Amino acid sequence: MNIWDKLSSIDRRWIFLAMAIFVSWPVLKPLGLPVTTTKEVESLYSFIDEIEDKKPIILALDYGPSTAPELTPMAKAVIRHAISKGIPVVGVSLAPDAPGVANDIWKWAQEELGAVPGEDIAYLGYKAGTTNVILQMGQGISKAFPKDYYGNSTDDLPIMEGFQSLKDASLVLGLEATAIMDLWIQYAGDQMGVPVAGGMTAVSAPEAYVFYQSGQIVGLMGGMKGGAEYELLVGAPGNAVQGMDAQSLGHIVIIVFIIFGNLGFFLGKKGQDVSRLKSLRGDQK
Amino acid sequence: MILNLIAPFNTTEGLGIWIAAFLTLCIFSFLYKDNPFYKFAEHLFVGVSSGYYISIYYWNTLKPNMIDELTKGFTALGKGDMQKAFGLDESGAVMAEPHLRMLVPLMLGIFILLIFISRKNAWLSRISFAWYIGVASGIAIPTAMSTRVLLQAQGSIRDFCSYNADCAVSAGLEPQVATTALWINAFLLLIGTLSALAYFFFSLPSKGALKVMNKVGIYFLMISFGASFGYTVMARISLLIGRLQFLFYDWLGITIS
Amino acid sequence: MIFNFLISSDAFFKADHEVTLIACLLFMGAILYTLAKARRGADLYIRSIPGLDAVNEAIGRATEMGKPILYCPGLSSAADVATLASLNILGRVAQRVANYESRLIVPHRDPIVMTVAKETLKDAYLQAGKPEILNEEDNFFITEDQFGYTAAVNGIMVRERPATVFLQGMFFAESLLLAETGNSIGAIQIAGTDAVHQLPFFVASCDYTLIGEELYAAGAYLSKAPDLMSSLKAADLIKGILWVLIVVGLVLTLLGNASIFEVFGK
Amino acid sequence: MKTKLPVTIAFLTGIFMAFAYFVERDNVAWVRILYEELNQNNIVLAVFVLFLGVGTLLIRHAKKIRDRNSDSIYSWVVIVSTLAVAYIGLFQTTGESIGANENFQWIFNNFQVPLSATMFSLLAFFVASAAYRAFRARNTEATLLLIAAAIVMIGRVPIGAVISDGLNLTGSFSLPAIAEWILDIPNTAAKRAITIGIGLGMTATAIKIIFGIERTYMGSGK
Repeated sequence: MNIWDKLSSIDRRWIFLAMAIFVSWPVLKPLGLPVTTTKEVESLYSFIDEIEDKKPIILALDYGPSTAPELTPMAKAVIRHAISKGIPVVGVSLAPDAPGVANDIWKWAQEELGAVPGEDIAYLGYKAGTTNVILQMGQGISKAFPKDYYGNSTDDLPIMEGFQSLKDASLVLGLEATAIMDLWIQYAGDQMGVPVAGGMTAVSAPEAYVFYQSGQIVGLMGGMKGGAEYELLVGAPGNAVQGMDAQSLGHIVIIVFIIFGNLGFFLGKKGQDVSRLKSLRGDQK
Repeated sequence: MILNLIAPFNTTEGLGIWIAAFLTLCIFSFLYKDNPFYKFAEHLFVGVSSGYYISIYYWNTLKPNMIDELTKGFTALGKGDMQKAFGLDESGAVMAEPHLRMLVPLMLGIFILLIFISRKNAWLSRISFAWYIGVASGIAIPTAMSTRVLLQAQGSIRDFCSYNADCAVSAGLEPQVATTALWINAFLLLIGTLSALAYFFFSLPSKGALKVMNKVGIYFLMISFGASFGYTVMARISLLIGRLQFLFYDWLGITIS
Repeated sequence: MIFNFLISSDAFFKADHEVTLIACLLFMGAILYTLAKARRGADLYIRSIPGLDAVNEAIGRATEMGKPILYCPGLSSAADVATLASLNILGRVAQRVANYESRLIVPHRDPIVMTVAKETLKDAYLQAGKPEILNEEDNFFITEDQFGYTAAVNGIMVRERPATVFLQGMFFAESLLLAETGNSIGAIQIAGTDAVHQLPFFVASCDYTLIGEELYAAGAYLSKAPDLMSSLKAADLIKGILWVLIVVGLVLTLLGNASIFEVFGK
Repeated sequence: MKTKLPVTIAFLTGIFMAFAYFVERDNVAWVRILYEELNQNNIVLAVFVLFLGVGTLLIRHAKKIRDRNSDSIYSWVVIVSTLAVAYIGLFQTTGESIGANENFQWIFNNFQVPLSATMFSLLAFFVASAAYRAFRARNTEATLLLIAAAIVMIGRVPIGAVISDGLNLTGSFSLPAIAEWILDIPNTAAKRAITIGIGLGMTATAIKIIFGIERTYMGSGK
């Protein structure tokens, strides 16, 4: 087996090790590469910036701890922006593992931004039933969420004054790790006519481009990069901006291994290929 | 880089961090190979999450939406107020609060749990499934048709309409002046959609013009898959960064100068 | 008095939803028509789907190696179309597995799906004439937690070492965790999902992948049952109409006419 | 009876929900309230479904312990942790809200969060090994996959801009711009086609469920 064949069949554990080393390094010692902003995030920023009548933003925190590194920076940056503009933020969750994460963000908003619970911000907690909950919120917020997460009656919160139904919201911002985004778009956006925007994990974001392009959502943040962009737009760089260096190195590790794989494939024994992919149509015939 | 103290062991918070760090490492060990630590963490995960969901579902859904409603309903019934008990106001109009009407989902719920108790009556659970799935299907028919089919079809010619002043005005879109590049993009987008759509025709054999279109469709699909994959890598690394930030900053107490 | 609530004031129906309604009704008609035709025994053609041609080979391989087959029906509920499609495929796969007398492991995230799958399996083994070899313990619920489920299924993969892995249905971010672990144990993997953003990972990690609608077509393809064929045919019909409408709409918009464009929005 | 009753129920609930979509529900109180109530019922049913699941989980592991399975220690882990967390969540919560239950939050933050997040973060490694194996220029399709992935991967992180500057690629030809173009145009085109197909498939299945043609949800359907 010559070097090219070896390059073509590296044990996956070497790849894992390389990944661990090159992602850890900038986490310990940031490199400070520049971050650019994209139009999807800018249009969300300017949409929120131009909300005038102080109608609340519904912040749908539909993600659990597993995707928090990507989505929590977005939540924090948007809350920071809204609070600074005096726009109330009402949080809801349609994913069962979301409340723990949301609770931490709400504590942060009170401590860091001085947001007053019940007035500037409210968190209504989790409710099972996804589609059904959205539809119910359209009929009345307190019908879906009679009490907030902390046990207060939703209708008694000052923030809810003049805010009966989902239709009264100035924006629904869905922070999503799953297909719940589609539901917000279908029901809150298309059916009730509320502006919808998305903050999504980088996995789900490409799918939502369709909706951005067709005008069904007003803005889109994708992955940690989206969060980093919003952090920069609000002028408060945080964890997401910090993580961008590690992103770059991680990507380079993968590219390098892809190059190894291709070198091995072309220069090794008759283009020996260790992958067993038959899906790619060329192989299927 | 300054090395601070490792998280303390003897406070609730510190203990929590140690537990979290231990479990993090247990899961990471799977990358090398399966081992008792991973196996332990895996089973613990199943148990903890089950207990977690039971609690969350109970407090956030079952209690406020069913138990509290039924309690109110029975209280009204005890006072002899039949109308209120079933969620009707004085005029007989249906109130939003269902009260004893929640007996219907309670019954359906019990049907589901009959599977445990009685094999003979387990078929009753089908009624609950039918209810559950019927409601979901009914909602899905018009919404899937509208959002996923019609609006997407509209999206595929949207650009053309806004590039044409007459069309834009009559459709209420904002007219745009399109450059050649924008026109090319709009056509590429449409060709891609139509050819990829043709790939999903199952009724016709892939021959002639359809074969060419299928081929183009597959090319678009592959570019799209590659792009999604590449885009996703970011997300995956973000998650790892999140865990590393936890291990380095919170557990080992490293601070960045 | 009790019928007070029946009295309405303004418009009963929503404005601007008529096209959706017509499209739904048209679709219903098309399905019922093709169904009637299919039940009368009309021969309905369906193009080949390579991933499905490999099903027999994949099951046979597991039998030869004396290893089990893992079938993951996705992570969504029974109300999800992908899950129903997956259960249809499970029925077919189970029949063949029963014929080969291999072991079939089916872990679940949704309790309803588990209950339904139990019936599906019983039925399949009965039809294969081997109800006695069905082990109901191999069809089980793990947890509703997404990653708890994934951790457990990965554990099963590395310990039971299935020779063939089916990942059919709705998947979320765990798709690659499952598919890569399956790949690492050298299993033949046949995946299929309508989760658009998970397709790339299955394409990259599995031997065969059913893309989007191919998943729905799979049940029909494997069984040729009229009930399943009918909707596939009807969907093709609507797709054809839509395809033509988009092209006509394009021509009209270029001429400055927005009528088709507006029709799509209603 | 065992088939007809469920099929009838699916038909009635389904037809009503589809019908209610087209009704201006703000004007028609009875439709609105029935619609809400059916929604509400489904929310509550989800809880019973969970009970069913956890019940079977506990029974399965209890059986393993009874059978003295060699792995019964792990079954103990499952049973004890389920019951302990459920106990803390259900019985140590005072008042109306679980948000105020500190012990429960502690368990969430220190067990559920790290397990879930770490499991998820394994993807960073798996994505690398999958890319290494899959992205080889074997044929046209695989090459397109490879090129699109590589451009987007580099174009979406800060270093992409740095590399572009180094290669003197600017404006629409910089890597971030090309990456965005790929996401906006070919990617959207393909996704849109898949979405339309799926939409039709979803509608078709839902229609068949309502008319009792699709009975998979009843198991064998007999």
